[in-house]
Amino acid sequence: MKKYLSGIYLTLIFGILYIPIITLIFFSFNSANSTAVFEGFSIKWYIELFNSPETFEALRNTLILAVLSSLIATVIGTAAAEGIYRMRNKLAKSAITSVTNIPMMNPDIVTGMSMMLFFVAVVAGISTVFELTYEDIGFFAMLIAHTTFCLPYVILSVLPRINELGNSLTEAAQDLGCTSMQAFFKVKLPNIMPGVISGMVMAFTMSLDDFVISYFVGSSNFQTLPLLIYSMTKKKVTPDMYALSAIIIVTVFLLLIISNFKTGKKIEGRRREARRK
Amino acid sequence: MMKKKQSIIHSIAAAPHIFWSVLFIILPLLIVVYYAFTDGEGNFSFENILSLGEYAEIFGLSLELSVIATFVCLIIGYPLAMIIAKSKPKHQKIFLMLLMLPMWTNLLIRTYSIMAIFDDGGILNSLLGTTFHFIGTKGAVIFGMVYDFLPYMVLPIYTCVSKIDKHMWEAASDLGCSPTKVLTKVIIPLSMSGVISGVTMVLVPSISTFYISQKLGGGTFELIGDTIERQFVTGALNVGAAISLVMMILILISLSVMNKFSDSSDGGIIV
Amino acid sequence: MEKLIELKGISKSYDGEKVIDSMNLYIRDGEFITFLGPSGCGKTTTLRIIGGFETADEGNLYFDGTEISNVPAYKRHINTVFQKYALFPHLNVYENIAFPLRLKKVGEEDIKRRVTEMLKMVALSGFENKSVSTLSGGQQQRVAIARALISHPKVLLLDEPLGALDLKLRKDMQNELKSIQQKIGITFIYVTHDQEEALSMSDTVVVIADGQIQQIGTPTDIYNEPKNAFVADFIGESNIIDGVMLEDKKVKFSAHVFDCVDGGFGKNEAVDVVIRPEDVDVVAPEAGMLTGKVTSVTFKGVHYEIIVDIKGFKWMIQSTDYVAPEATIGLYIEPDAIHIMKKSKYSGMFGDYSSFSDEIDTLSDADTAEEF
Amino acid sequence: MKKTFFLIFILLLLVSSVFSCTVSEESDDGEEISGNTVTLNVYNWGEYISDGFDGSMDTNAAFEEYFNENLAKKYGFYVKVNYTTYATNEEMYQKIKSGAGSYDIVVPSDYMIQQMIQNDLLLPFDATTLSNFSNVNEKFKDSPYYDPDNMYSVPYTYGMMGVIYNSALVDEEDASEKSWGLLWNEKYSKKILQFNNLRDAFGSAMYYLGLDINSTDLSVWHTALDKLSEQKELVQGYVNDEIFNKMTTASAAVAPYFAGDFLTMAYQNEDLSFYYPKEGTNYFVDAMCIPRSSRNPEVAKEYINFMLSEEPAVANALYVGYASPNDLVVQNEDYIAGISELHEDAMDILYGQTPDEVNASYPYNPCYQSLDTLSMNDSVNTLWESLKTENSTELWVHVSCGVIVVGVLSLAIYNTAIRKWRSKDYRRRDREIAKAKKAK
Repeated sequence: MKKYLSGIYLTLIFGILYIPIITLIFFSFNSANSTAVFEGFSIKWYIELFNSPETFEALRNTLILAVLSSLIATVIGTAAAEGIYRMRNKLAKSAITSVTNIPMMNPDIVTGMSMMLFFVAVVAGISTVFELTYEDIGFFAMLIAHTTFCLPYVILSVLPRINELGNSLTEAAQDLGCTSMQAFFKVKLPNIMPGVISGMVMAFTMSLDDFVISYFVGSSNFQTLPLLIYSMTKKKVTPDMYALSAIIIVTVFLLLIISNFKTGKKIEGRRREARRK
Repeated sequence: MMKKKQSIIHSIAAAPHIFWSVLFIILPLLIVVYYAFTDGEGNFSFENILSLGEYAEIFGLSLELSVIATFVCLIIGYPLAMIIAKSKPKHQKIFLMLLMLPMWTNLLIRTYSIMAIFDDGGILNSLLGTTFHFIGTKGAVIFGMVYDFLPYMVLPIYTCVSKIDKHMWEAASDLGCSPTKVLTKVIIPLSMSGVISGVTMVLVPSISTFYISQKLGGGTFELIGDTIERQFVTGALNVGAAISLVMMILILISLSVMNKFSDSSDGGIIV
Repeated sequence: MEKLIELKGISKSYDGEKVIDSMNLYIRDGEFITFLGPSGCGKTTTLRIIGGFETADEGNLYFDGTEISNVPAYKRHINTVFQKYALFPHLNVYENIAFPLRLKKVGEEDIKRRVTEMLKMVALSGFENKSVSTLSGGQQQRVAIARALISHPKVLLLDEPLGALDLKLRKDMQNELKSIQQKIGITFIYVTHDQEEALSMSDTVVVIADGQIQQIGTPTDIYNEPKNAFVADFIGESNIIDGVMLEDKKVKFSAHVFDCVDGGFGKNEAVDVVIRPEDVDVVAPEAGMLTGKVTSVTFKGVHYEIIVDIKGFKWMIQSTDYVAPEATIGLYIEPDAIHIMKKSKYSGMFGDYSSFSDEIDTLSDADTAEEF
Repeated sequence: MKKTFFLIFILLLLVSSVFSCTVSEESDDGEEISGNTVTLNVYNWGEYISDGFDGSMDTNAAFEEYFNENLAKKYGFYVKVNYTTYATNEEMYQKIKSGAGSYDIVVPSDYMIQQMIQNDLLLPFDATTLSNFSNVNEKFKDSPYYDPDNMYSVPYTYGMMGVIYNSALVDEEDASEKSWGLLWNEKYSKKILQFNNLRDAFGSAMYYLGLDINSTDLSVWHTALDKLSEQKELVQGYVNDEIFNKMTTASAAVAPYFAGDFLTMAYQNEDLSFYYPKEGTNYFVDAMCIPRSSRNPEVAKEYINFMLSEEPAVANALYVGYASPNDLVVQNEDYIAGISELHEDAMDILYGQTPDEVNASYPYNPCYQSLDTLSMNDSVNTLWESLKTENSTELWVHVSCGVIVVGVLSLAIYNTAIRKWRSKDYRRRDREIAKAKKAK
């Protein structure tokens, strides 16, 4: 009976989570230019999507920004987590962790606005020395802002893994002749990789969907997808954006099923072996 | 002496992060503090902070809605995390991915679809032939918050529960705990650190959302996020900065109180 | 001493593999019974079925005469001590031990008295406020025992509880467990793969292999009258040789006829002959019934362990006087030292002392396989 | 979970970059002569220019073509348009004012132009010198209040606010009065929508009461506020862009919005009809300007001049749907045919009555002036805030939140208390032992 119950609960919750997504995909095939009244079936919006370079450039910008910022955040975050783990005095440790959580705690508006003012001040300062406009550092400002608010997620997912791992492995590696650097990369990193990857994934998701901070910090020559969609609210969000979201969701969904289908086999195999021993 | 030198060398690893956070977290924060304590022309004044009294009610409402939303997230999220943690490893990965997937669509479009479904003339109403009024009420805002932040609640709890040793279940039932007692007496206390980090990850962002409340709340009431957004957009930086500064301090205090209760050092935040 | 627990035709399989093959067993009240067998032989699964953590595919389980296979674990008057102790990390020592009593809504004063008394019994007085993670392995084990016993269960299951302890501590814990069992007088069902523990602690030993009971009996029966080659080899050291029973009290093996005390086998019936290393006397080659070349001598303190190669079959002899390696010696065997067993599927698998454990055997097989 | 994400990243990145490269390749084909290319940063409202959707003309690409062919030689470089968008005047203003980004073209509304001129954010380029400026209708050229001598701006679109109502839900005689009163009619309680931005919401009340929308007397604003709070319990929601979905799905019956947008809504739902309220309504002009921070104002002037020529102007007017200040557009047959397709009397709605005729009975200037220039910004903001927070939060919110907080707190306190109580004896004993040891 219990198994049956949990099955229903699961489908209920995921159902509620996915009904809006299904509506979204449903409306992306709407022949009318409306996201509320369904007139007829047509792939007009997909065609429109594929011949508007502006949208795809926005998507490319978003992805480049998301991938780069999550990578940088992961590198700095993992190193920071290792550093924090090794730190001896409690005060420094708690200070750093609370500072790291500030971007997560602050409303996006505040982070965005303060970073914009900061960058403008920086540009003003530098341009007294040699000629520099906000345009030139536009992309980097966005990249820095995204990395900054992705960092907490990386650290919060890597630190517990490092705490769990303890020192035994790295000491064993050093005993076998690794320098401390090699020990970290050869032994510790592979073991905390799940944490690192999930941190990166979290960072990627955050950066992908951010609008507020990008709006304030972004410069004129780097428009990301969320900015494009949000600016449509002057008049009306047209279904071609629905089409784009539908494509992203469906591709990710299919990749998920395929890759899980493969790795699933492996895990099942390992479990049966373990039991037989 | 060796041990101490060793730990200093290793904590160098955190140096880039320290440098980064000082430059891009502390300095911008100082700017917020600067604006919070100056009026339009830049000379020092407490006037912004004092004028916060009138926003107390808005802040109260946002706090109330986010507390309710966090509670609903916990009630829905905890069993979900338990079920996922107890399912076969192959399925666990799929369930987690399915949970994270909606976060990849654009927040604005997701909110639009929710409105398209629940609006007075929306899909649900036209299917059922009823015209119950949901969009534009506080209930819709809570639904929006729960819809958007549920994954942040489930992931930390899932991490925590899946780390609990299998024997805990057996030991508890062996000593006479019925299944519900096993949960209340052993499993929930052990997963408390996951619950705390889950609650933090939902409560804090939901206090300062502004988009969900405007669209799903129908604009008939204002949350603190909307106020700050309007302040900043219409150029009244100082009051906006003052509000967010006070809010951040309040959040910091409530977080430290919550951590004191859970007395475990750090819950696994993400899977 | 009526039957407290009875297993009838219990069998269990994982992914189609039979882990327990229709087992019948009864356990008397107040008995210290041990399930002894190599790892993966189904002893732990049997214990978990009795404890209620797993349900058997077939057969039924009786407790005090009533069928309890669908009674959930928490309703059975059976408590368990786990190998890794399974103490609750979020509770201190006092609360861990008091946990079962709090479930039964026992009064605070009563709890305090019983917990202090239990702590005294396991020699952990004054540890109330300690957190379980700071305790040593032995201390954690004693807390687990105290926790399992405090609610006065009728049966206590122990799943290799001393596995993680060092030798000296394990010996003390064995005596302590034994004395606790005698003091309280309830049934202990003990699971281990360490035959010494089984022999020294239990009233009855159940030897299990491949999901089937090989033999049930007192430690002395098991040691002296092994039912088949597996039991003989698994309990203590024994040389197991193929022999032929000429007639009652006369057996022929290693091309030599011996007198023995056993009988009741068919004429010229092929049998397994078991000779304990300590029952063989080393004599001069000419005076010995058998002669062989010594391949290795190891000093074991109490005695020397001598491996002798007799016509290709390696015997182990334990004797107090030293023998030079490579020497040829004679062996003299008393009639009552020879024990005859029926052939079983385990015949021929054990008894040859070219190696001790199975793993090494498979290793050597692997080398030979490569040569071809 | 882990490996899959690597896979997903790389694939998504590849797919999108491949597409955008190939697609964008086609658009700047006029690249034969090598030579540096100047980027023209155009910053306009979202969905506010014809971008080649459904066969229409991509005016930005058309400008690049026009410039690269005829003017590249004269200027010595090619041009590439970089088109970014914003959702409200205020957001755009913050961006330009903070200097976080230099733009060459921006399209503010009339009141924002006035504010930007006052804050010296716009570059005077004397629109009259543009060759196509003559196409602009006279009434937009004789000293508009926001840019008296046409130094800073060239009108791009204009329009008036009106009341949209669903004829299936609203009785004919209520609508026939053609008054703002319909928005205050109890009969359609919870079916009325109101603007979610401060200026238009107050504007609707002020036009209705015949008050001066640019008054600097706070009491005028207070009377308007009382009118708005009177309307509050009838209002289903304060909306911006959600109005399209709410009106087309008949979730709401009455809403104030711009004439141009009414046409796109009506195209989807025939029941909708529209009227300009007799008490007068807001008349706005969005105009193209050049920010002072522009790095190539000359090219910007060419862009504005090009947008005034007939073909792009018609395409933009058709796409945006708002009225066009360009005479050539109003007389162009394709335009008239196209706009009437949306709604048969579209031309009458857009151009039937001139703003002056509509605002005949309105004594004051019907265009908004920036609250900043009237230095009324803070006070009106607080009024707007009080309107929003004035309603009482439903009881169930307070109760459920209280129950949750009390429940959680009491649970936590109860747990710690029990733990302290149960362990008090042996903790006291440990303390004594410790004290005794210390004493020794």
